[in-house]
Amino acid sequence: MSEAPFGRRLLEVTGNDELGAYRVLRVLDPQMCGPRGATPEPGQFAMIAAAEHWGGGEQQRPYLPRAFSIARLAGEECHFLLEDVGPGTRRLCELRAGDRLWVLGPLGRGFQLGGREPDQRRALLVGGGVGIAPLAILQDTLDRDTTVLLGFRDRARAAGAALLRDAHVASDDGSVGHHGLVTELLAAELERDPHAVVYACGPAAMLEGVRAICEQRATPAQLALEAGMACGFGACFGCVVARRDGGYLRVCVDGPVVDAAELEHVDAHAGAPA
Amino acid sequence: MSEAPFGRRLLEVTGNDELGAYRVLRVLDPQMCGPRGATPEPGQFAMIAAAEHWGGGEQQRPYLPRAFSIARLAGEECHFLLEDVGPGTRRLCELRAGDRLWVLGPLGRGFQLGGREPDQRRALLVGGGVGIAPLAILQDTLDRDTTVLLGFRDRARAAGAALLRDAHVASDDGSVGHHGLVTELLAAELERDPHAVVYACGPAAMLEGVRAICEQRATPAQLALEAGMACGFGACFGCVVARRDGGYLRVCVDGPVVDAAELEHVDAHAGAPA
Amino acid sequence: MRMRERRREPAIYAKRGDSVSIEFCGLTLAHPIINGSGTFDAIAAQRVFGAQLHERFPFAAYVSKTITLEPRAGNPPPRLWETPAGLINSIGLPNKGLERYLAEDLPALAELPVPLITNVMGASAEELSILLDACDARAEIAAIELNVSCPNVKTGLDIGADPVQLEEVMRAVRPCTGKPLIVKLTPNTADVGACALGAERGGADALSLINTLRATALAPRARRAPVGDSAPRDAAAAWLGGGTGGLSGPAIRAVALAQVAAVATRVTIPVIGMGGVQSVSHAQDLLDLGATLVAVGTESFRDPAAAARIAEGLHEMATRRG
Amino acid sequence: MRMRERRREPAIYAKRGDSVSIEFCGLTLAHPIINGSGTFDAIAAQRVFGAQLHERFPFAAYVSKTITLEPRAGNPPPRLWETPAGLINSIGLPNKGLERYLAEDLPALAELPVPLITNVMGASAEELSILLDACDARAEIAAIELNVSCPNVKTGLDIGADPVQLEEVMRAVRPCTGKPLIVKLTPNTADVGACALGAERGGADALSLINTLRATALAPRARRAPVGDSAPRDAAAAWLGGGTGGLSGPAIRAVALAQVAAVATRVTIPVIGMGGVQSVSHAQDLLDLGATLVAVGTESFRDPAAAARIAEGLHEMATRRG
Ligand SMILES: Cc1cc2nc3c(=O)[nH]c(=O)nc-3n(C[C@H](O)[C@H](O)[C@H](O)COP(=O)(O)OP(=O)(O)OC[C@H]3O[C@@H](n4cnc5c(N)ncnc54)[C@H](O)[C@@H]3O)c2cc1C
Ligand SMILES: Cc1cc2nc3c(=O)[nH]c(=O)nc-3n(C[C@H](O)[C@H](O)[C@H](O)COP(=O)(O)OP(=O)(O)OC[C@H]3O[C@@H](n4cnc5c(N)ncnc54)[C@H](O)[C@@H]3O)c2cc1C
Ligand SMILES: Cc1cc2nc3c(=O)[nH]c(=O)nc-3n(C[C@H](O)[C@H](O)[C@H](O)COP(=O)(O)O)c2cc1C
Ligand SMILES: Cc1cc2nc3c(=O)[nH]c(=O)nc-3n(C[C@H](O)[C@H](O)[C@H](O)COP(=O)(O)O)c2cc1C
Ligand code: FES
Ligand code: FES
Repeated sequence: MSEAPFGRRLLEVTGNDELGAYRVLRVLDPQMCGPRGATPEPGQFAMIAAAEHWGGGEQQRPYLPRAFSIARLAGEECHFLLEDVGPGTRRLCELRAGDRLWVLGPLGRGFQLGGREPDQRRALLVGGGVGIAPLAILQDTLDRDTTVLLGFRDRARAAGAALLRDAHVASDDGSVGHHGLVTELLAAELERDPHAVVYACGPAAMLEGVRAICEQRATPAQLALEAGMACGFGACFGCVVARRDGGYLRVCVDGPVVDAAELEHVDAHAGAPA
Repeated sequence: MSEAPFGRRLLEVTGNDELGAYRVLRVLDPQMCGPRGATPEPGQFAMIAAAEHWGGGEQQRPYLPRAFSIARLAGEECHFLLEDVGPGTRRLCELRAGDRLWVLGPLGRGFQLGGREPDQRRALLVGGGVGIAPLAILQDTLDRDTTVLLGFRDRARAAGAALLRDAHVASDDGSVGHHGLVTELLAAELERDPHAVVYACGPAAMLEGVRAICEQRATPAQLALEAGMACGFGACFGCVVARRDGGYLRVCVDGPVVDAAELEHVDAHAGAPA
Repeated sequence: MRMRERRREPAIYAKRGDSVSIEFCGLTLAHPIINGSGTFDAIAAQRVFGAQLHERFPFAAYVSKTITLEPRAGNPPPRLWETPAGLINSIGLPNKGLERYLAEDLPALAELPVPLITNVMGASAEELSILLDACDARAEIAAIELNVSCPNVKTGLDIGADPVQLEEVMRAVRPCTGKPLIVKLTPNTADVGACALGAERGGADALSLINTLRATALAPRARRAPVGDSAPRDAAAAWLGGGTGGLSGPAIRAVALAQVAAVATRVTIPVIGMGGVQSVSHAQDLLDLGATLVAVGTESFRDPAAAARIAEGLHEMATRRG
Repeated sequence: MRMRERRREPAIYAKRGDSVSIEFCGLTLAHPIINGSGTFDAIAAQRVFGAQLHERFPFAAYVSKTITLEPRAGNPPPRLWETPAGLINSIGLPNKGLERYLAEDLPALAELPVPLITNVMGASAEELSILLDACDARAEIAAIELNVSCPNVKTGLDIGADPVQLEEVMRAVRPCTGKPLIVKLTPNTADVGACALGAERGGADALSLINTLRATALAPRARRAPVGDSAPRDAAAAWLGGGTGGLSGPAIRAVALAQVAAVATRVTIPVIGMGGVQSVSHAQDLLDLGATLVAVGTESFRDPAAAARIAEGLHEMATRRG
């Protein structure tokens, strides 16, 4: 887990590009990216708020910053993948080059690479919806044989698959690729290569599917969880999910990436927007 | 007092032009202006809020709409004169053509023309700072001999005098016109024409000066007051100033224009931003 | 006639022609939205908006501003302070006093297209009895709301802040009137559920909450003595003419939801929920928690037609359902 | 050693070299800004921010999260709800319990560059005595804060919600420790000034307020059973795993100002003011009202360095003055 600079920092937006139903927000962040940067681990995230016009309006929200996976590092730019699901993401989707935003990070525990599983085993990257974000930087980082399986609700969202290379796509409505769930693609892959290891991020239902499949086959799996967060650095104890062995873990510091074995099941609140 | 449509209405900004230290916000409002409009009285005001990004940010304000004098009617356009003195006015100063805003009005009791004083008596329009706004529409309306006396803090603000015709200007710093207070110009004018009547709007200190001078000379004077407002239509009882004969009057419904004789003195909170 | 309604069964929406009507303490209301006392002056609004006000009157019943025995001028200005997503008011309950209210305002209020609820406040059971007797005698008044956020002259504590005190006062004044008697609870208390129970035991026909939260504000630094001067600062810095005031608006909605939930689960009489309601979904939340009616207060300041918008929205939902 | 400070004289800023230090209950603090209990986990923050945290540690004293006798897992998720300019938390006071806190956390917390204040909570005088005795025995603990927003096992009422009950409990537990004893009052009470006086009479060395306001939220409609279904709605609609929670942040600042003012004028012991503080001017407002220290809570979530920014700002003002 690479350290974050202490305190939020004011950064400038370099671009905000449409990608199907999503947007890719690009931010100039020399402290986190580039040669002199802290170079975050794949799976780490940042807490983000627009510097201007954050909150107010009829809903009087957002008030707190929002959590976003680091999707990619490009030179001194950091990329985030956004889906508009509420007032905070809507505001961030509005940002344009030159606008400023507050960023805290990199935060959390990312994917553990040279971990339990020997590096030569094939890596299956399984993502759903906007949850594909951390898999992009993971793919950039992994120098070994990887297979990418992504699931989306519809065609507009499936366009997000362009964020990764050589992705096999499934869609709920059959508009793109396999008509069905990405977990079906996963099961098939594991049939073909029972020795593969899994890195997954996506909606709770998908993560639970991945967890169950991998548990049944004793396949090592790391799941990037989500949870409503207030702080992102362990201060509020608000972002918990239940541990298998009782008690709770804080997604922001004990995760967001956890070993699937740590969970009895993936809670309905612990996933990305479906 | 002309009636207001019931309920706030969503209108479009047609322009927002710099005028020295101020801005002139132009709004398309067929219901209030133009042939089929309710045609407000000079001195009436409206409650205004930006439709987008009203509030939030570090201050989490504004929450309530803000009161602004109707400065001028031009076809179906209504003009407001803005001075940036806080989060609400700052936001309204940001608005550009095409942006939308909520408007309630016309509200309040305006200047009483053919009232106590016979129409042929000369009208002295005395304004200070952003308080000159209602005098512009008053000048447009009065079809008789008027003299305009305006006071400002400095040159940038004095540029606002362009809102009216043939204005005699005083400035606190002597950068424009008479070096001193507009009330000094008023005293001189009343020396010359003791039969003139006075219509004034401006900072509390200026209004109090006008009130005192007019009381001493028994000159009829109408003062357009200000007060912190929550509603603008008599609902909250928040906008009061003390009556001479005890009790309080609500600036939004009993005013904003009151006969100077109704007041013992002009309260420090009852004027325009200085 | 008094009617008891159990909260477990959600507010009944009886379709009457095109309108969604609701039963409350024996009154039949066109919809569940009313105003919070002191947040809408129907007489002033009539002068401002003219006939349109009656054509689209926002409230199913109209609640008057609090009336006291003697006239009150209210607090010196400033009376308002805007807070994050809220408003502090320190109005000080200005009103004409009972006599002039009945003589001057009641005739005009009787012209409104909806039933009239008169809100009264007194510092003792004696004072309250006089107020209730007087209201009971007037046919124009359909129901009475008791604002118990008033210091008891004897104890100094707000009458509504203590369950026992509230029950005693209610027992003493309840007999004064056969009209529906609503107790407007104070939120500034340790256990609002217990206070609600006290009011019910004392004979209340309904409860309304929440009133404003005690709050204050200091003047902007620009407007006061420089920080660090030796003078007692709090005195120098007070913004509100009345010293302290009450907080309302979206900022208190989450507190209102908790208190309405706590009360609705404790009592069997109907509850009027309010506090920061801005939208149909906010109103629906309070109804879901067991409120029979919902009052709109501060939001009416942002838009006098806000309550009409909300009532119309609820009506749509109900008719889509039914 | 106990020290009494009269609030009338504003907090003394003694210039020490380049720093602005302040006396509080016999402790010398570098500046008047500390953290609100439960809003900053210094151990977790150290893992996240590394050495920089100590280099620019934001707080002049560090207050621990509330510790209870037995370990607590806390409430099931969701634990958070964002409100207009505020946050509801329903964390449920998860903690390791006294024993493991002393064994595992105290050594790490003792490494912090500032004095440690341990916040404890108990449901009875007996429980509190055990907690205080244990803390009294540990040199690493500079002062103890009592979180009295806890239902009394005997009365069911929050220990801090009633002045008499609070004074009794304080008299019973005060002798357990010679360390400075701070009572963290509950804001959910009828007369916080009376509660403050009770705590002072009972032997408190200082008071801190405000804690969070009782609040709740319903799940977004999209996430629950359709409106109008017959099932008990409130149950279906609850968002927080714990049912209700506490409101904090800018939304409650105006309430905090009123309660701190009410308390500071009633007692002679020092007061720690908190509630929605986001900026130097918010902190200064509380100091102006008589607070000796100011705690930053929710704002640290938006920026972990917020308190440092505020302390630095106060320091600038003070040095510009002095
Ligand atoms: C570690 C992590 C990484 C993430 N990465 C990404 C990413 O890369 N891209 C991305 O688009 N998103 C990501 N998310 C999700 C993102 O943080 C949320 O979508 C965002 O916070 C939504 O905020 P909002 O204001 O747009 O919508 P909100 O309305 O605030 O939140 C949407 C959801 O939160 C709940 N909710 C609704 N109202 C409230 C309320 N008042 N208080 C609390 N909860 C409420 C509901 O379940 C609703 O569906 C990530 C989250 C985490 C924890
Ligand atoms: C009838 C009427 C007509 C007006 N006409 C005009 C006009 O034509 N042009 C124009 O520019 N202005 C006009 N004003 C003044 C204008 O309404 C105010 O300047 C505006 O409301 C300021 O809002 P703000 O958010 O910009 O600043 P705020 O900070 O909200 O208000 C500025 C002043 O209000 C006080 N204040 C500061 N904080 C608060 C708070 N939290 N709550 C309450 N008060 C606070 C202070 O005295 C401060 O100086 C008029 C006012 C009235 C009543
Ligand atoms: C300006 C103002 C004046 C009020 N006057 C009264 C009053 O006279 N009597 C009363 O019982 N409540 C009064 N209230 C409280 C409201 O009726 C209501 O309980 C409270 O504002 C919460 O609702 P809201 O957040 O929708 O405004 C007043 C509130 C405001 C904002
Ligand atoms: C997430 C969260 C957890 C909290 N936990 C505690 C706690 O364990 N003990 C306690 O006494 N107060 C606790 N509080 C209350 C804060 O210490 C503080 O009193 C309150 O939040 C008001 O300050 P603020 O508005 O600056 O946050 C907690 C507050 C929050 C938001
Ligand atoms: S988000 Fe605050 S502890 Fe995880
Ligand atoms: S602004 Fe509300 S009564 Fe005048």
